[in-house]
Amino acid sequence: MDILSLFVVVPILTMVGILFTKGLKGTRTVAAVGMGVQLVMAFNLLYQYFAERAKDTVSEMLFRVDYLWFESFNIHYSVGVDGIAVAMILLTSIVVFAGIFSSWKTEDLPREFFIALLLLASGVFGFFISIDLFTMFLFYELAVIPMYLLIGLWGSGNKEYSAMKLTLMLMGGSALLILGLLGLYFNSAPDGGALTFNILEIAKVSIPHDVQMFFFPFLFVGFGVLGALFPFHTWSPDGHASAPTAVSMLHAGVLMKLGGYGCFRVAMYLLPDAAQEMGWLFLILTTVSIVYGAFGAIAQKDLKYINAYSSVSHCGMVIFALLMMNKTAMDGAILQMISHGLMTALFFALIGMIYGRTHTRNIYEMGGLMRIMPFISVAYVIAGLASLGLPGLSGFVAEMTIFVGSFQHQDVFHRVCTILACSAIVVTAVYILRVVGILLFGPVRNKEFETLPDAKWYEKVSMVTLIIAIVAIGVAPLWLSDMIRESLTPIVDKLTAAAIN
Amino acid sequence: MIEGIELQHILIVTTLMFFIGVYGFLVRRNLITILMASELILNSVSINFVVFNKYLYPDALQGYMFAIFVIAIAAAEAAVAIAIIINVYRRFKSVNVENVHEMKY
Amino acid sequence: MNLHSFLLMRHELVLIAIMLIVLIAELATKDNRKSIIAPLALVLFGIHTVIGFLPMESGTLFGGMFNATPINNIMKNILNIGVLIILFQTQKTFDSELNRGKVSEYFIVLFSTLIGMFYMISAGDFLMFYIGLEIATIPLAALAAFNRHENKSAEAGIKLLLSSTLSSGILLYGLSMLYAANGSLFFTDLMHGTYTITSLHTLTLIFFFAGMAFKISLVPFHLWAADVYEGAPVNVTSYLSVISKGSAVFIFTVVLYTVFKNYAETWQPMMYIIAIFTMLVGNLFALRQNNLKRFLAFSSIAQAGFLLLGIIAGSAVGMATVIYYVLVYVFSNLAAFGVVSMIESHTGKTTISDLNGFYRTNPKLSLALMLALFSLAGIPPVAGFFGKFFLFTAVASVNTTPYHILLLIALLNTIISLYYYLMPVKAMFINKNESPIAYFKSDVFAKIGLSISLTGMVVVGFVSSIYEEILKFCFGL
Amino acid sequence: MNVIIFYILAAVILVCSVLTVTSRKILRAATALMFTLIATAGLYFLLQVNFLAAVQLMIYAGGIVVLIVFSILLTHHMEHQFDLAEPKKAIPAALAAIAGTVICISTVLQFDFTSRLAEQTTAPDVKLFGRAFLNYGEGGYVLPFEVISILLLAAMVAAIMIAKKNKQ
Amino acid sequence: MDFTYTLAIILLPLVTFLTIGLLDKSMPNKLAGVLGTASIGTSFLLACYTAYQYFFVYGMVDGVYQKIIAYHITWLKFTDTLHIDLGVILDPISVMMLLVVTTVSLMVHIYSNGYMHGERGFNKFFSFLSLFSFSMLGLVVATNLFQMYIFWELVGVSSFLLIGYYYEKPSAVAASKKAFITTRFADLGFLIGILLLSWYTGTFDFVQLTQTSAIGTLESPAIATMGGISFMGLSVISWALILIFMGGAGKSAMFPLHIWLPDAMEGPTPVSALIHAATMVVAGVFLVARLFPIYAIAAPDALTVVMWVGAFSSLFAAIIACTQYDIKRVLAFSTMSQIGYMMLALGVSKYGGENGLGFTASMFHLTTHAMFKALLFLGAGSIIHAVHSNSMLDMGGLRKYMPITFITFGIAWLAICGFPGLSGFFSKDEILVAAMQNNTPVFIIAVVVAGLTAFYMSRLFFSVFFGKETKYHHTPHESPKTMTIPLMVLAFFAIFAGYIPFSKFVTSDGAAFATHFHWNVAIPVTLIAFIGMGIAYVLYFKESTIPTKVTKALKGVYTTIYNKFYIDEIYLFVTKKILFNIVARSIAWFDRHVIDATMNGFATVTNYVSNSIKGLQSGQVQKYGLVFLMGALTFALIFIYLVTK
Repeated sequence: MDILSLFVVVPILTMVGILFTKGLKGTRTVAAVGMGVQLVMAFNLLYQYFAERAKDTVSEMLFRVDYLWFESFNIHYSVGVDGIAVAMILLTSIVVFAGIFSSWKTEDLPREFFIALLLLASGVFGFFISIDLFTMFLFYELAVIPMYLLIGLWGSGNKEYSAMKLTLMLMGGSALLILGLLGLYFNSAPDGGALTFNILEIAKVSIPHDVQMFFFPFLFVGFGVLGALFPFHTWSPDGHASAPTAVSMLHAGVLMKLGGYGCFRVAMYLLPDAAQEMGWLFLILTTVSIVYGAFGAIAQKDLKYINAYSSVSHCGMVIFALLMMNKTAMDGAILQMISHGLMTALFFALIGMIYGRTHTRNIYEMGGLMRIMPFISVAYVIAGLASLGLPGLSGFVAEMTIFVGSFQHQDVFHRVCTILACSAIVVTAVYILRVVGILLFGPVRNKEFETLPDAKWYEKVSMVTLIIAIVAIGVAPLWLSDMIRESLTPIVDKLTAAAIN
Repeated sequence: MIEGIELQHILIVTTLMFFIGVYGFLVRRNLITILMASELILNSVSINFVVFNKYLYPDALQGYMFAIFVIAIAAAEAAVAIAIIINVYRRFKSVNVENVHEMKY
Repeated sequence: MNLHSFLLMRHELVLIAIMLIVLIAELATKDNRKSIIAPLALVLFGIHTVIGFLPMESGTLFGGMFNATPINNIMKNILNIGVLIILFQTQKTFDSELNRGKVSEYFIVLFSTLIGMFYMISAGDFLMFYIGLEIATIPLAALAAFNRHENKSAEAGIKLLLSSTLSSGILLYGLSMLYAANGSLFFTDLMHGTYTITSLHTLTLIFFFAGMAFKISLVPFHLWAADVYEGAPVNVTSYLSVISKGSAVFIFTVVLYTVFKNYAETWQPMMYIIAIFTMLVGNLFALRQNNLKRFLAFSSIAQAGFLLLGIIAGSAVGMATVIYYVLVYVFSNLAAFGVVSMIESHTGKTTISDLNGFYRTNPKLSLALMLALFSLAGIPPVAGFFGKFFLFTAVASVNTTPYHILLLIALLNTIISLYYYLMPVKAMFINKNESPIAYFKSDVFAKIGLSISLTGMVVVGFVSSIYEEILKFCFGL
Repeated sequence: MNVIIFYILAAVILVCSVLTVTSRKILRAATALMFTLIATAGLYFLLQVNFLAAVQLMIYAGGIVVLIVFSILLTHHMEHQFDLAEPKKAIPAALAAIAGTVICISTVLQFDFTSRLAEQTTAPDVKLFGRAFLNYGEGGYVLPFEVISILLLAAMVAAIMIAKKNKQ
Repeated sequence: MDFTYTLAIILLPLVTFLTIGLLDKSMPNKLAGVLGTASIGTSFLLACYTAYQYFFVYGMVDGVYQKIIAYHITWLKFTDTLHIDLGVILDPISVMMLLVVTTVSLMVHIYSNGYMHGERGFNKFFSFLSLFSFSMLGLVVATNLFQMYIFWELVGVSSFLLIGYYYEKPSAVAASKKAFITTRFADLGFLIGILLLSWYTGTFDFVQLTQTSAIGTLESPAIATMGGISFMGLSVISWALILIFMGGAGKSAMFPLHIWLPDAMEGPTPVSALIHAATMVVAGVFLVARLFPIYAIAAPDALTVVMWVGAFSSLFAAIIACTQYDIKRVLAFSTMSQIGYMMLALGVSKYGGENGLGFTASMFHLTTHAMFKALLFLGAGSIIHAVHSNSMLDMGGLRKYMPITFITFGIAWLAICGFPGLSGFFSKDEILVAAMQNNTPVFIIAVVVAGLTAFYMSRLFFSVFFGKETKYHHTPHESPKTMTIPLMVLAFFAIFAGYIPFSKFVTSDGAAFATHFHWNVAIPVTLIAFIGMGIAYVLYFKESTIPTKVTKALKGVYTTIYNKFYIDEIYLFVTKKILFNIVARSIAWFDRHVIDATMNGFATVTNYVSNSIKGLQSGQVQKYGLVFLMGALTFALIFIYLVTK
């Protein structure tokens, strides 16, 4: 078994393992062990990647494995990773690992819960390692669909509505995707020759201009829906609000990244001309998204809604930066994905813990939690600070890379958009501090909360894992940034070439 | 071939018969009369086959054969239909097709 | 006639033999021993299915009336598998007092319709085609009316029979004109004949289309389907929706691709419109159903609309994807029906709301149903995903804007369909229920049937050689 | 002569057809149907396809009509008069039928049959049919002949299956 | 000379922060205090050593103080040219700041051991103090704009954490929020400024940016380009620098971004002393000083903005300070006023040689101000510690109870008033001279402010230590040694810091020049200061009814001033009413009721259509037949007659 396929196989094996367990204890242990192994593997992959790059391996994707699958369609099971994928895999492993610990007390149907969660995870891993568009799409769908049950069954509040809405909207996105993918496929050999789903192969050909213009919106919006592109983001607040903790974590932390990842890896990389020409339109949308999400977050009372809108804003920034189409901005976009993935996962984990204790998510019903549960509160403050871009935490690195990169754009319009986007850092500070002020500080508003316990050990594991990751990136971002930047070269080159035409 | 009669004339007759049958099928209430209407339809078609064979392609028997098989099938159909109709009658105490609409929407 | 010819017709001949054996068994057994008939039929049919997979040559018999080609053979095998699964699911039906007396009749009629389909599939001219079609329809109406004690069953029977009469009348009218215009009813003659297409030709095409559209239940020729599916015994419904429809789709494709090859400019736009309406209407109606069978009926109407996407492509890939999808559909839909039939036979409950809380009591069945529905909705990792994706690929392969629009509409329809496919899932997993359907132990046959379906649903998707094997023998316009 | 006979037959066919679908008494409708079928047989005689005419008479007029009459007797009171079809139902149906007629006839008339009219050789006799039925080669019809027997068997069994009462 | 060891100055507090922060409650309070103090003490010693090494041994080359990059690594790469480096730059102002920061910080640490004794979050407090020290030190040694921005944010957050130290007190929470958001808003300008500047110049590096040629022009050609491009009447470089200054104005509480500073006094007093008086708030001044060559040479317009903002803030704050009763708020406005002074000094300065007097003066005043203002705050802390109130109305006649505090506070008072011989006198004098030489209106404002400063400080001093005899619940007593020793040390600096020949060390271009004492400025201004003190003496030294009368006479004006010209209310209106209620709420509403409703609308429409076509499936088999027929006929009609081939 090759090093990459293991990322899909291990979750599946873990699922199988869970089938043989009874009760919550066994289940969660197996899940934790499985994902622990996965985490170790992710770090090993990182190490291997650097080792390989140190050997001056120049190919775009490493650890390539390729099996022919459907011969007549030229569908392959083709995997390989570049620095970006490695980074995303690392992110996923961390978030999933933390997610398992956040769901340590899933009393209701634990086996099913963990299996669905792992299914989601294996879909995500599969997506990131895929080079073949078909397999990529397969994994994409595989990752999306367990959400329905996860939210519907273990969620809270208006969960059925939210689950359905989320699923349908995301599947709507993937419906657009299919059209786009097939468009790519059937134009992958304009000069004759075999059609292909292989991203690297398609990247080599130049797809006719009008074809690009036709299919680009489908692909971009298709992925954009998952990336919470305005105005297709409305599944996000409801979905996050209703989802159980670990699911919110995984969804906001990892699944939404599939959208952004797809946007550049597929839509922009393979259809560069269209990306250049239609970028402005989406740029407006994302700029709106950034500011709008941030303002939307200010007016919310529900913790999860606040975070969901904040995700809209942050994910908007991802796509925003991607559309700048230069290396720095795109580097920032990916850093932002990772950073947002980590901190939003942390946020949701914390919200879950708070909700689990107080049984409310309305910030006005709580207050002064800092004194009652200092560990959780401090973690919340850290997450908040990361979110508002405090140096030393991951958010800063990402945002600054984005801003500096975006501002490098030659076009004035793009720079104006950048300035508008920058303004989000203030609004972000406002809503983060608002929550911190109301929720954590101040006097204890509800006397019943006085006796609530602080974090348990498994919750601490979850939090600390994420915090370490956030701080690690925040303090030493260069290796990550360089790894990503290096891998962006072919993509940016293509986009640049398209810009010149 | 009937001397002095053009093919089209016969076709007009059969077509009329066909659509009279269709009309009957669509309008009559009694299941048995609907069945009769459908016999008209099949009958008109088998005339068509015979006439075409006769007028246009007398060298082979395709049309005639088809007509024969249509007749046979009509018989089989009628048999099954009547069995079901009787069953419907037992269940609904009526052979009015408009009463047979337990399932809809 | 020689042994060789018999070998070419072995599907049909073996089946006729089985029919006769069942008939003899009926006569030879005493009343209290009748319960062996159903298993006997099952075993015999199992043997038949296996025989179907033995290597076979291709050839033409009876002056071109019967074609044995590899693709026909594949199709028959697919149908065989489907029927086998249905037979597994049917066993339990005959435990009930009401049905015990009619076992052998049931099988004889069922097998005869299958024979009809086989002849239809292998037909080399329209006469055989028509006879096959009628054999596959008329006895089915009787099967639909099988439950003599239920109003709905009788209603289903009469509705199917009357509708099919009208439809075959129109089909016949078309065929007669086809004969008039071309002088032959043999496919090969029609295919190779040189003629200019007149409006009479177009009329024949349209009437033929309408007749087949009835069988496949395409909008607006579909209205019978839901009522019949709902009223018929559940196993008959699954037979109707899977086997009958599958065979019709196949022969429809073949005829369009051969006989009406030169009419493609007419039938493609027609199919374009019909496909859109079929998907849309099927979905919109499925949305509002609570009865599981009726729900599946509309779902299968919508599925037929998706199948058209493959046919419309007019290429070998199109045909292959259609057959492949039929195969996928056989497994998926039969799995769904299998669960529905188990629930119905054990509890008599038939609505989606009855499923509330079903997972808590019967997790395995729930999972099976969920997977089946996911497969129908086209969600990985089950085969439906592959099937749908390939159909979309087929239609996208035309690579012109109208077809992209068609694809887009189809894709949007998948979203609606996802919504209603999730409804039973929601009921089973999410909805709370004070008194859910209690745990029941399903009979071993039904379990085997379900396992075959589920295995098929997974294997067909991931094992690519199945698709490649089908594609090898397909042809385009 | 033939022409006159044809037109008489045609008139009978059409009039009786109309009666079949409009008569308010069911037995009368059945009778009209029978006359239609017999007239059809007459047409076949006129076309010199005697075998077919015989089949038509035996199976249709003889078999099917009798079957229908039986079923009428089983399910009806003879005196029962149907209500006239209500316009809400009849008018669309009539319009559709008329439209269909117009479309079909106009299409048929547009088609150039004249050039395809063939020289008439011999009229097909029973022998020819007999040979064809038992021939399995080119132009033979043994296969449909056998297959239709399956249908008839199946139909019979099916009818029994539905009609059959439980043993106990 | 290897200056790498300077890294330790910065990193020691970081290590302390992490140690105390992570161990938190498992560490005894005493140990945390000692550890914190020891580490900053070490930093202080190292800073002193560095200063010695830099100023007296290695720094000067060819008569010019060099910019020495003691250490640097690439922290994050944006492009090949744009990258964030973390490093240590040593030049006169950074070394000076190192000294100032470590000194004040050390004093505050020592002081806090006493002041915070017994507080529940004692360890937390020390860890935050260390964090702040780390951030501030990182800021002053920043080698490039972005490093500065990083530490800029870090000091912001430390300030946030420390202001909100009493997090259960709603007013403290509100104040910390306000401080952070206001400065954050300012930082937005800073950030955009950086982006703008870096976009043209392709670098963040201070050395590259401020490199000047021998003839006093900037070497970076890009800056000249920026000077050539005009946008809305100002050159782009001016815009960039004004935006950067916006960041500085935010941190340094310049009008109109000053609103957070008075509220920030909610934090513990040592924090006010360290962050909101001596160090962080002068970061803005430091920022302008850091980029001074560009301001002075390439963007005089921006420098004019700096000047006027400084001058206005200085006057504005001084006026408000005259009316406040909260002892810490008076000091806060005083701080704002004094920083305005420094800004003003920078604004009137030119680049190079003696023309850079304002620059030197500004830095000089920064240093002296740090000392006496820290002293004032710590003194105030000592008082508050004793009286348990912030209000001057609750105080009076404290000189008897707290002699050390009284004396040290007195020294600081005299220093800030510009009493001849004390540090404030010298630094202020230089500023006034620079102003006089360059801009008369500004000079006049500066003089007025000097008078006002003397007045309100005296008002404070008299009413606290003299004035009416207040009845105290507990007899106030002198603070413990840990608190008084820092007071004494700082008092020492407050007296003698003025005697440092600043123009020898810290000049705009690094080259030393000689300053002359301008009696023509010093004497009148000192007189004005005495007048201010005199008025205060009359009004507040003894209990008097005159202030009340004056207040009554000028009711409207007084209320306006007392309410800080209602600037807070305007902000509140804009943020609460407009941004929150109107913008945010309506966006939230729009999202739910328009966008989301549209998405839900698709579902509704689908359901509606589904419901309205249900009649098609009527259950009547004949209708099915009709539809069937119609369908076939329609297609026949379309494809035979309508579609012409």
